[in-house]
Amino acid sequence: MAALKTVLYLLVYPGLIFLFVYSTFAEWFDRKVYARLQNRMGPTHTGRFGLLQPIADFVKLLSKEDVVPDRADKTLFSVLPVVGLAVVITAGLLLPVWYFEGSATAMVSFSGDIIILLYLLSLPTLILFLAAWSSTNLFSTIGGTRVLTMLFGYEVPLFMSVLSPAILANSWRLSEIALFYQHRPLLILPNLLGFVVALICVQAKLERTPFDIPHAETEIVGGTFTEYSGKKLGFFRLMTDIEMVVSSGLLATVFLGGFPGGLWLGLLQFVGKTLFIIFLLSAMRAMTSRIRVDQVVHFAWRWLAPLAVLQLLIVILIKGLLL
Amino acid sequence: MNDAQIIDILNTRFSGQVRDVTNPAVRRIFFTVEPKDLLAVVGGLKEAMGLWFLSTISGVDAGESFEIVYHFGHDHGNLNLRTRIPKADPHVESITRTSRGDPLRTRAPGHVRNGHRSYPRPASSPHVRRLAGRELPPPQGLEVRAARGGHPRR
Amino acid sequence: MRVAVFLPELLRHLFKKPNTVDYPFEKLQVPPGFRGTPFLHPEICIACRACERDCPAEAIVITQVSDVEKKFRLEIHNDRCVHCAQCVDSCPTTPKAMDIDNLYEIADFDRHNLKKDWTFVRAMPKKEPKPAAPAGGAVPQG
Amino acid sequence: MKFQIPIGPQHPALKEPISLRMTVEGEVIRDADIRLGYNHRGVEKLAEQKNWIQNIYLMERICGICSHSHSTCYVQGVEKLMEIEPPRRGIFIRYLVSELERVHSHLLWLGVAAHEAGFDSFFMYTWRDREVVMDLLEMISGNRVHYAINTIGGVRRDLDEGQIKKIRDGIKILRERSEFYLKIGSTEPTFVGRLAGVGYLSKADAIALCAVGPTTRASGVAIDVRKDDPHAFYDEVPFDLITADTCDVLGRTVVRIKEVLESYKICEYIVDNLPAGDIAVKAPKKAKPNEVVSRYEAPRGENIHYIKANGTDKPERVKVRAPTLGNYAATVVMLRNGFIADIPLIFAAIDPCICCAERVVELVDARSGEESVVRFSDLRALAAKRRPVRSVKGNVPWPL
Repeated sequence: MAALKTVLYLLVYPGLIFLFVYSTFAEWFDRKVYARLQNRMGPTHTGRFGLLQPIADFVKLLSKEDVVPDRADKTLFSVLPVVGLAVVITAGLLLPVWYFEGSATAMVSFSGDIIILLYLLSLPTLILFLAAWSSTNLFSTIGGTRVLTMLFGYEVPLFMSVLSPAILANSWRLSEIALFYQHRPLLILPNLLGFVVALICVQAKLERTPFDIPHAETEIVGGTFTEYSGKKLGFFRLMTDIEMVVSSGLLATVFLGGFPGGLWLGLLQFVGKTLFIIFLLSAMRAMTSRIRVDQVVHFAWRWLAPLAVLQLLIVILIKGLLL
Repeated sequence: MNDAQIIDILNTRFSGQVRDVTNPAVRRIFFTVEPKDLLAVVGGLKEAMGLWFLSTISGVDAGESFEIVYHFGHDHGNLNLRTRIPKADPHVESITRTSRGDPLRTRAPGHVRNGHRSYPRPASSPHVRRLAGRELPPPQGLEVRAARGGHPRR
Repeated sequence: MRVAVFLPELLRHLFKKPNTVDYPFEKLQVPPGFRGTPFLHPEICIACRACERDCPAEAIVITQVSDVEKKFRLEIHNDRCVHCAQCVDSCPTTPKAMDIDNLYEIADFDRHNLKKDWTFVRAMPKKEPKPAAPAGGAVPQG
Repeated sequence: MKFQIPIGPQHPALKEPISLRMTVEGEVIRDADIRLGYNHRGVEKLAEQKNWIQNIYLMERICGICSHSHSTCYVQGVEKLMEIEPPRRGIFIRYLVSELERVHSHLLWLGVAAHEAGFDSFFMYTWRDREVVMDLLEMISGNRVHYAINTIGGVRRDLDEGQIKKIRDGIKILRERSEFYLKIGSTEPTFVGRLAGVGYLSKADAIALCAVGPTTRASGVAIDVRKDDPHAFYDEVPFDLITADTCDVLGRTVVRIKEVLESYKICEYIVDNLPAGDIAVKAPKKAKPNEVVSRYEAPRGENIHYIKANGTDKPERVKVRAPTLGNYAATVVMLRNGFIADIPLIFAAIDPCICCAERVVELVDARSGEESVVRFSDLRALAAKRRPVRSVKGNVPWPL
């Protein structure tokens, strides 16, 4: 019976089906907000208000011709999208919002799961690099090197800014961190600086403007995805969507005090807070222009890293003086 | 620097090399030069009037010869230098020696790449194919692709 | 260093009506005088071939159907037409035989449907002194 | 290690086919090679087979964005050949449309440059406000792109009171929006970060390579045909020549936006003192044998038409030099020592109108260096030979 329940949880609720539906909804929300910020309509004709547009795109990609370049490493080239998807969905299971057995614990919750979540979220970047490298195309090679160069820029500030509230909450367990901030809502304020730094780093991780350099279509055609088409490209798109949902879930848990209030209220809180974060990401995407790779690394180490260290300092001071 | 001054510069300084200077409209001066002293005149104009702006080179198919018109712009008008080159041997010295001109790599001396050609053969004239004069070699590139089943991607 | 210079403008437009028009369902009005598709008033046409001579795209073809009763056939190839309305300007008749409407949705699945033709008997030019043809100064060659 | 990147004839950044071969070392460009000839349409040869009136509409179709520039340049030349003087009201309306076209061309460029730099919101906003000037042009001339308002000896349509009022309102909105774009274009940190110091063209290089238009004005070279060689209109209009001395893409952006603000001043001057009278003079059918060079300041730079008449009703030779061809030499110098990420931005900074600057190119055999011209019939024969290999779907017979 428990096995059946686990399979049900894996496949339906917090797992595949829910994440697929919710991430396509999140992509629709992002595209609609981005469009309305630019005073245009956004997807409107597929389904009510264009809700089914991301799903329509995904199904279209599934039906498209799937070309594998001659000199590419066929197995690696084909496996990577699926592995990327798997990694990101498992990261989704760690979020403390699924409410099994009554208490607000994730599908799998143990001390140190924030480290696992951060590690699982940085795996897709390496998968993108491997995908670019294995498709033996000039433009994707450049895209791949750019993915790695950017990784060195935003990875360290992201880890520092996400872990500083965990240090304040004095535990590495996501649900405990969330619980800590639910009991002391005032302590969210000192973390706002870390929240801004984390937002910028997540924008870079998801490769969205101003950091969408690896697949900047006006410079290097498709970048990492130049040789990908059909099902593989569809899976990569889905991977990026789910990664957006999971990253904003992580930020909501750590910075905005988790998702209290039982199964349904928790889910409502989860949807509300992640959409708020996605709104901020869309606003950033609409507000800025794409910057060059060297500027990303320069900006990261000149602004993001010092701010993250400052945030760490604030957290340690508060921890020492107040608690 | 109005037209009258330019005309008397042309007549005094390049008296031997320049002939039939006409001034059909305000700020428009046409004059003819022999191909052999083209470089001298252009160099001279550069020093005398600080002429630096070569707008373009027009080629006109005038029956048995090509008429090449160099359009120079100067601070308040337009100066047009005309030369005639026989169609049998359509070569004229490239003026990129005097004005620095075109940094696109020049393959053979005097032969500028397709931006500003030194012998601006008006490709639109019917004589271009006879000028090429040789039997047309088969276009190799397309042959190879056709042989390989035609579909590049497979 | 000004940050987020564009944000206030963006946020102001967040709840405004989008500027884009949902084309097939709402259509923008074309201003009067828009140059759409040329067409002929056959009863006024004096078959002087001014439009055929001045059409930059050679989209107008006038053939003589029968010589006895001066029957002509004017054919407009709308796929070649560049919609410049020079034919309307070159037409010497007053009121103009050649006219242009403001239809711009003329796409079609088969280009042969884009040909329109009129067969008509040539109207005689008016008897009073030859109207000073506005532009083009066409001499009817019959 | 060096390798060659083809920003080839088909590339998302290039709206029209042109080939830029970059030799690249890491992310830095060492050298660039521009190749033309992918879009040759034989406009000059075609112009020799059409009469003077038909050629107006052919000249317009040399370029989609600066169609009025080519048609005005051509009509100016032909009016000199035929020795007729268009009435002042016709001249005023003609240059009103040319200034409005400069506005729409610069706003279009601003959006495209923003898109190349990845600033899509700016692209959406500039192109939304460009609709105001497009509607004005559609109201005046009856079409959004090819206005066909010029005829030999004047213009074909008149302006009435209602249209003049609409033009004034439109210009008021546009001026306020353009000032906003000047603020955004020069202060938004991520956008300025991409533009400043990119595509450097020193003043000496700009002069030596005969660059034209806003590209050279941003390097401090003050040449503008409207000031140097005013044709019957611009010498009486109060407007000033915009130059910048930053010599980079940011300078070109600022020069273009300020030029748009100048154009509003010119448009308002035209609309304020539009003289009465008729708008066109009847033009003869033939022109006496003569030659003329007509110059015009297109949005991208100096436009030259060299027209030669031989007494018949068809021109003997029409030579068109569009401004973009003048800037190709400067582009090669600008691209050197740039980053790969900046290639589309630098190339877009000269506002290339590739179809304007198209030249026929000989096919050169890579091995033997021998030049040859492939006839149209050869290409057709080859296509016929490959037909069995082609997919069966549409064997549409050759329409021409």
